[in-house]
Parts: sequence; structure tokens; C-alpha cells
Amino acid sequence: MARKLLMSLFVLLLIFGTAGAQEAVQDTIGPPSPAPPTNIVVVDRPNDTGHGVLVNWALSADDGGGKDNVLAYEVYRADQADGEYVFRGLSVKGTGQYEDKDDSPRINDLPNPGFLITEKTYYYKVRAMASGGVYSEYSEAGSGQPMENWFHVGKIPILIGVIIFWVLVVYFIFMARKGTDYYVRPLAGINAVDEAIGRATEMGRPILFVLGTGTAGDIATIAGFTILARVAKLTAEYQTRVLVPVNDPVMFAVAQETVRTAYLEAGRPDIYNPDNISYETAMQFPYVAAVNGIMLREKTATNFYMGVFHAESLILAETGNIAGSIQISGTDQISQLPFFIAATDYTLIGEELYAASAYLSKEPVQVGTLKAQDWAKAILMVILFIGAVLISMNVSFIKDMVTVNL
Amino acid sequence: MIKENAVDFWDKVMNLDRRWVYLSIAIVVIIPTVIPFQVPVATTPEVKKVFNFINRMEAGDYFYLGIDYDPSALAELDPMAYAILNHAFSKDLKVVVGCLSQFGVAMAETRLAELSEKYDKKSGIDYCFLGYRPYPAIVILTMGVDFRVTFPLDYYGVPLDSLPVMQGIKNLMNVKGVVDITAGNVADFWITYGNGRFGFPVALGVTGVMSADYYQYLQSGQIFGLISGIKGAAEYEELSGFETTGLASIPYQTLTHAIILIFIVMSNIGYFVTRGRKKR
Amino acid sequence: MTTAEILWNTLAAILTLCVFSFLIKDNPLYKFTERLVAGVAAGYWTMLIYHTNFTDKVILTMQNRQLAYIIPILLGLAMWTRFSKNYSWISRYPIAFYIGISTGVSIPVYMYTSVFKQISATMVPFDLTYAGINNIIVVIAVLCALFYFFFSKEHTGTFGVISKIGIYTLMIGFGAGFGMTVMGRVALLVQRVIFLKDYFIALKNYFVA
Amino acid sequence: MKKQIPIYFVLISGIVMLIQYFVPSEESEWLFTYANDWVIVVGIFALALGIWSLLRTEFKKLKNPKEAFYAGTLLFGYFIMVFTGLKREWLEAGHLHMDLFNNILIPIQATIFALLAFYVASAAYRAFRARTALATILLLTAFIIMLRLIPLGPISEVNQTAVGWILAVPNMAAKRAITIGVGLGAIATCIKIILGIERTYMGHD
Repeated sequence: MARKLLMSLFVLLLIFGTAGAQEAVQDTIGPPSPAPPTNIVVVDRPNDTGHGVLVNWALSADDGGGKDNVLAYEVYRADQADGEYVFRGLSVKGTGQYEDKDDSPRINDLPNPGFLITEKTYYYKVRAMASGGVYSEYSEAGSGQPMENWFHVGKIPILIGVIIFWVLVVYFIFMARKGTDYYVRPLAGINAVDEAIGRATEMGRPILFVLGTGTAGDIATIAGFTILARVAKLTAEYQTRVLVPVNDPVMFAVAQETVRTAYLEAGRPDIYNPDNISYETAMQFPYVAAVNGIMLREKTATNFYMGVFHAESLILAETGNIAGSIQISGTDQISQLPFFIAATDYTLIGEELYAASAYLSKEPVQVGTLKAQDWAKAILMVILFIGAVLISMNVSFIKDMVTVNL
Repeated sequence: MIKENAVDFWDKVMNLDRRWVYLSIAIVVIIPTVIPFQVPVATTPEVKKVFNFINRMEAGDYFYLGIDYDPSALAELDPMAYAILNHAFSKDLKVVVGCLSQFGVAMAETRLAELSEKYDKKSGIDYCFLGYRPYPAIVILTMGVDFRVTFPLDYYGVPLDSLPVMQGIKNLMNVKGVVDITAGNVADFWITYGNGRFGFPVALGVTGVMSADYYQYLQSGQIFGLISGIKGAAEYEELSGFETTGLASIPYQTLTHAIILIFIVMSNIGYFVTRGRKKR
Repeated sequence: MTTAEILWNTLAAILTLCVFSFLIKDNPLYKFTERLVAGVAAGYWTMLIYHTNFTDKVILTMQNRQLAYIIPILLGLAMWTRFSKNYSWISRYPIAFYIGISTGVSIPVYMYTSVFKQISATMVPFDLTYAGINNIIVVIAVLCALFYFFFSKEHTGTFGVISKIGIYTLMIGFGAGFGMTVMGRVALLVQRVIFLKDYFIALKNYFVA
Repeated sequence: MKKQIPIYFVLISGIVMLIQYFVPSEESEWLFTYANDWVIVVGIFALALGIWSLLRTEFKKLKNPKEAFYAGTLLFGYFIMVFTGLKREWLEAGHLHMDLFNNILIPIQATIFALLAFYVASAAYRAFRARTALATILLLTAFIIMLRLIPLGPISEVNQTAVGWILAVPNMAAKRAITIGVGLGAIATCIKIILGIERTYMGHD
């Protein structure tokens, strides 16, 4: 408890120490003090949970003009107009704004004096600091309330982006349902799937499907499930075993459901064996060791790696190579793609991983979403190019539009 | 006859058991462990620029050294801080040391205590240790105006105005440049606010993993130098002659990289020789 | 080192060598190590989750009567219907929420970090300085590489050439990624070798002393 | 009931979380943490399923004389960690649980990780052959980058400039393009899942 108290005192000292020290040197006779800032306006800080305000002021006459000796502004806050004003922070010269926010009601189990209560009125005064440690008079007080906001204005571009993309996806799915046929170019990694499963069948050896070391909530893992569904359906038709060792328990449940349903859809629920989907262990490298063991001892003919992969990518791919398996990989992890490219036979690069389920399903609706992705890419490319050209001519409105500061 | 032997040799190279590769790697890693030795390190222009920056300053010139790494990056970044401080003190430069990351303080204090004793330097006379303040953006902006705004007192509680070393220097404009050693986003703050807003010359020391992302700022001139990872530290040690652990780790790296490169060359020669024969 | 430390280190050193033996070939020593670490990791993880997540989110929330947590706990319990053949369909409910929440959270995050941030960072000014020319190359290379990812267009003719430049760009990126990673991996190996060396020295000193 | 309701759950939870992102209020933040806790709690209970499956398989293997020793090893490792970790304070340094952690788990994990030093070498040896234009580019880039560690005097100077340029220009461009593609692919997958177009992961009877 005593340590905690000391810690919070220390924090307070850090915050307020600055102000105290400056006050000490204020009395010395020195250069003339600057004119105070004026016209304090306090408004709610937008896009927040209601624990912040923006303090605005008109710059001191000696900031950038007059005696031009202002270095910074100090901002003080009080609960009442004539209450005790406490130092809150600094803004450098030329800046007429300070953001006062603090959303922790308590620090180290002590009430936090800096905390701003929603819809409570706070009073602010600002003074200018000049070189030589002299200060202006305090400004007149201004007041305002922090308010809780219900819409994040800064995120509007993201919202527009999501809506446009959503509309594109829905439109192309709708068109596909109406019977429009879309061309998709062949992908080597996808074309190899059938062949790889066929090879395993001929050799009478099982197939290994690794969903990576992410969680079931990672979108790349979910893309892995959708590919697993198509692969499992094929293996059910060929009557080849598919082994799915996983390292996340939710992934384990979903993988079992996925494979079971695939066998059901292929009309072979009789040969579905839940033990082929196995929970190995929770941690990255012990899991990799276990998968290595499966590859070498079960002599898997074909290995799929689809999902989120970390450093283990190359360990798996090299072991598969030693075992002589055909390997098809796909991941969204840029840092691991080089190793998959180098050590596996086919690699689905980034977006291709997400496209794979559409390719394998061959359903028109799925293919429609690929068309939507292409349109979105085309739009982004045009925006990117025009934006870059305009910024070269010092016109920044497109860049400003896509620059989201949260 | 000789030619056929050669072809046999390249055939073997092409179908080399991977365990020979493993064995070679094992050997080149074990040898430096058992018999430590040194190999020269290839220096890069981006490290040389940092070295020259320090080296070309004259006794009494000032620079700012940011020590913003935590213990987890100690292995890669501490050798940089060690070599730069050694270099600076040996040239009688005046150093302003500050921390924008809270764990940096302990790192900076250890190194300053050790080296100030070695070179007989006094805090407040030969260097100034500012200590740590939160909110890097604001701190950098205010240091661009006046050090005393955020650091009225130095780390040891002495008012900056009373320190002989700080007489005549008011803000970052009065120092020759900034070298910041960090494993985190403090680097971005220096680029955006230090270089972007005030245009101070900034150089960075970063971890190997981070380095790929900071080369672009080197290209665009937003930073003038970059020391990346243990290799960068080793380069600085080589250039300045102040060694710690950076150079010691280089033999392993140079040998393994050399072995891998030799294997790549061999496998490509083998590939072209055997392919040429198949064509015939 | 104390006797206990020497014994623990001996265990660690033996296990280290067992894993390295895998490089020669799969063997019973490696298999033993692999099974041991799988068991230890699973056991460690079980107790870690029990003492942290389970205690915080299940036991404490119920003790503090945070009624809102009854729903996720019921959903969690629903996962256990998978032990039964007839009721295992109930486990699809928690899975549905799990996937629904994950995807809903992901959409705007991807839109921000993967799309807006990248596009904004790539909008850099063109000019004829070294940096400006590099900027032009970056923008063109990004556009070409995006062309490579077009699925609904045949990669032939002009389009084929552009997408070829795109895949070349990607390959340069992959080559660079590969080359940059080697150092870190070697450093990991060096650490293990130094661990073994230190162990043998300590062992020698222990028996000499 | 069995098939349709879960699809609606996906739709509702997906849309709610999507909207939540744009609402900064305190209630919305609470919802975010709460939903996150749903995911965590479901994961906790699912762990029991995983562990049950693991133990059941290994107990079965005990009957097979060839596998019994290895299955026994796994079960021994599992139960010793569980029993030595039964109390919260046993998870701190100085207890058997942490000794086992530090001297079994840590060295094995670190050593498996260290295998990568060998594997990057063998992968480079096997894969970096100039079979096609693409393979040649991959090989040359990796070669130039790895050459930065070799002191070659003036050649090194030129090489370092090339390394800097490769990392800052084409490498950067490649990363950006892949990231944008991944973003669009991931969002499209999310939309397909929320709308129930992609439901293969869900299973049905």
C-alpha cells in the first residue's frame, strides 16, 4: 500500500512537477512578460467516450508577432470558475489548442484528480510562457463539458469504404444468382489440389491438412476451414484419409464439424472418423513437433498448409519435403510467404488464399465475390494513382480523404 | 575422363543429402563458440553516416542521444549505445541524453555511470541526463522550443539553468543532431515531429526486425543514418573501435551466410552443368 | 552451480540434443521428446488458462454476480454438448457467435489497416530527385502487383505484361524477406550452442571442484 | 432450428460488432470488451474438449505395446504439469511447476525454433536454383541481401546501396500490395460469412 501511494505521488510529481518548478523561477526580474492568450473556448472532444475536452484560445500577441518571445502555453483547469486552477499540460508556441482527456477514474486504487466526468462543466485558464522563465497573466476563464459521443466522425471514410465494398459484393452475388457467368483465371495452386488428392489416393497414403497456429477467429483460419471443407469432400469421394491436427480448441470443434459435414455431403458419412481431427497441444513449437511426427510416421502424401502461420512455416515445409510429400500452402502472413514459396510446391499468396474457397466451390455466387474484389481493387488503384499524381502537384485533398487518424 | 568425373561431381552436388548442409551449418556455428575469433564486418553507408556525424564534431559540440529501449531489446541495442557514448566521450563531445520510453532510464543510467567514470566526465558539466517524460510527441515538440519546458530539472533533480553544460543551449536547434536508439514507436515520433516539424537531423538505431520498415525514411532523407540490429551495432563498433558484444556475434553470422551463399552458387552451377548435359 | 541446478541443466541439455537429433533422422529419442513436450505444454496450458482466464472470467464474474456473464458461460457449456452424439448440434450456437463476433470486428479493422493505411502511405509525391523517382517506382510497382491479384481477367497481352511485373515485384519482396530472416534464425541457433557450451563448462567445473 | 438459427446468430453478432466500431461511447466500449469475453469464455470451455480428445487418444494408445511408452510419456508430462500447478502460487518461480517449465518446455521450444537455422540453409540450397525467371529473381534478391554480411570491400559498398534500395522500394511495394489484397480478401470472406453465403465451417445434419 505504501509503495502504491509513493508510486501515485511520483506520477503526480511527474505531471505537476513541471508547473511547480517554473513557478519558482517566475519571480526573478528578467525579460518582459508576453501578452496573455485570449478568447478561451472549451468544446467537447469529438469521437470519445465522454472524458475529454478541447481547449482553444487565440494566440498571444507576442507569439509570432510583437515581442515574439512566447515558447509555449500552459493550460490550467478548475471545477468552478473561481476554484483552484490546476496545471494540466503544455502546448508549443503557434498552437492554439490543448486536448485535455483522462478516462481513468482511479489510478493505483486512488481517485484520479485528472479524471474528467461526463457532462460536468470544467473551467480553463491559459497563460503564455516566454523565454527566460517569464509568464503572461492568466487568460480569462472559459468553460465547457465533456460529452459522450455516439458516432465517430473520423471513421466516416472507413464506413464509406465498407459500404461501397459491401454493395459491390452483394451486387455481384445478385448478378451471379441471376445467371451471369463470370470468368476466373486459373490458379496453379488450385489446379494442383485435385491432382494432389489423386496422388495420395493412388499411393494409399493419407492427406495432412494444417490450419496454422492462429485462432478460430482469424479470418485466414476461417478461409482455411472453407478450403478444408472442399478438400475433405474430395477425400471422402476418393476414400482417402484426411488428418487435421489442430492447436486451438475452438478450431478443433469447427474442423470436426467441417469435415463431418463434407463427408455427409459427399454421401459417405459412414467412413467419417472423428479421430482424424486431433487436438495436439496448445503451444506453437510443441504443436509443430507433433505435426512433424505425424508427417514422418503416417507418411502423408500431400500436405496442405492453409491459415495463419508464424515461424513454424519453414519447419513444417522442410519436414514435408524430407517426407517427400506434395505441399500446397497459403497464408496471409507476409513474413512467412517467402518460406512457403521456397519450400512448398504451390503457394496461395495473400488474397489468393481467400479466393481459394470460391475457386474450389465453383458456385457462381462465390465467384461473384471475386468479381467484387477485382472491382474494389480497380477503384483503389485509380484512387491511389490520382492521389499520388495530385500530391505531386501539392493538391492533397484525395490523400486527406484516405488518411484516417484515429 | 576428367570431364566425366566433373559431371559425376555436379550430379552429386545436385542430389546432395541435406544432412551435409546441416553439418556445414553446425560446424560454422560451433567453431566460433569453441575458438572465438574475429572477422571484419562490411560497413554500410547508413551506419558510416552516423559514425561520421559523431566523428566530425569537434570537442565541445553538442548532440542529443535518445535511449529508448527496454531490456528485451538490450542484446541488439545496448552495444550501439555503448559504442556511441564511448565514441562521444572520447572526443569530448557534450551529450544531452533523454528517454521517451520509461524503461530507457535504467538502461541510460547504467551506461552513463559506467562510461562517465571511464572518461572522467561529470554530469552537468560534460553531459546532461534529462530522464524520462511521457507523451513523446509533446516532449519532442517542446524540446524543439526549450528543453526547460518539459525538463526544468535533470534526472538528478538539478535545475537545468544551473548546469554549466546547458548554458547557451536552449533547445534541439542548438544541438548538431539527434541519435535515437529505440525498439518501439519512439522512432516514428522523431521522424514525424523531430524531423518533420523542426527539421533536426535525426539518425536511428533500431532492432533488426524493425529495420526493413525504416529504410524508406533513409531513402526519402527523413533520417540521415540508420543502425540496424546487431550487425549495425557491430559496424559501429568496427568503425569506432569500441567493442562489446556486437562484433563478437558477427563471425557466426558471416560464416553461416557465406556457407549458405556457397551452397546456392554450387547448386546453380550444378543445375546448369547437369541441365546442359541432359540437353546434349 | 548447485547440484540441483546441474541436474536441471542436464535435463535441458539432453532434451536439446534429442531435438537436434531429428536433423539426422526421426528417431525414438526425438519421438520421446516430442511426446513429452506435447504433454507438458498441454498440462502447462491447462493450468495457465484455469488460473487466469477461467478464474477471472468464470469464477470471479459469478462470485461478483455479474449476471451478464451467464450468457457466455452457458454458451461455453454448450460446447460440451459435443460429447454427446444427439445434442452436438447445440455446439453450433457458440461457434456461430464466435465466428460472427470475429468477422464483424475484423471488417472495419481490415478496411482501416490493410486498405486505408496502405493507400494513404503509398500516396507519395513524384519528382525527379532520387527519392521522387523511387516514389514513382513504388507506386507503379504497387499497381502492377495489384494487377497480379486480378482474378476475373485473363493475364494475357498488355495485362499479362503488367501482372508479370507485379509478380516479379512480389518475388523481390519474398527474396528480401528470406534474406533478412537468416540472421535472426542463426542467432537462435547460436544461443542454443552457447547454452550447451556453458553447460559443459559448468559440468566440468562441478566435477573438478 | 438446427441449421437456420446459428446462421442468424452469425448475422446479428457480425452486424452488431461492425456497428460497434463506429460508436465511440462508453456503452459501446463495454459491448466490445463483453463480446471479446464471449470469445474468451467459449475458448475456455472448448479447451476441455481438446484436452479430453487428446487424453482419450493417448489412453487408447496405452493398449498398443508399440505406442504405450510414448503415450505414457505424454500422459506423464501432462499430469505432472497439472498436479504441480494445482495452486495459483505454484505457478511462480521457485516451484516445481516452473522448474519443469524452464527446463523442459523452454529448452525444447527454443531448440525446435533453432532448427530453422538449418532449414533456411537447406531450403535455400534446394529452392534457389535459376530454373525460371521468377525463381531467378527470388534467388538473386535473397543472394544480394545475404551478401550484406560478407565483407568484400568496395563490392560491399555497392551491395549495401542495393540492399537499402531493395528494402525501401520493391520490397515495400510488394508488402503494400499483398496487404491491400489480403484486406480485400478478408473483408469479402467476412461479408460472405455474415450473409450466410459461406457456411461450410458451420456443419449441418
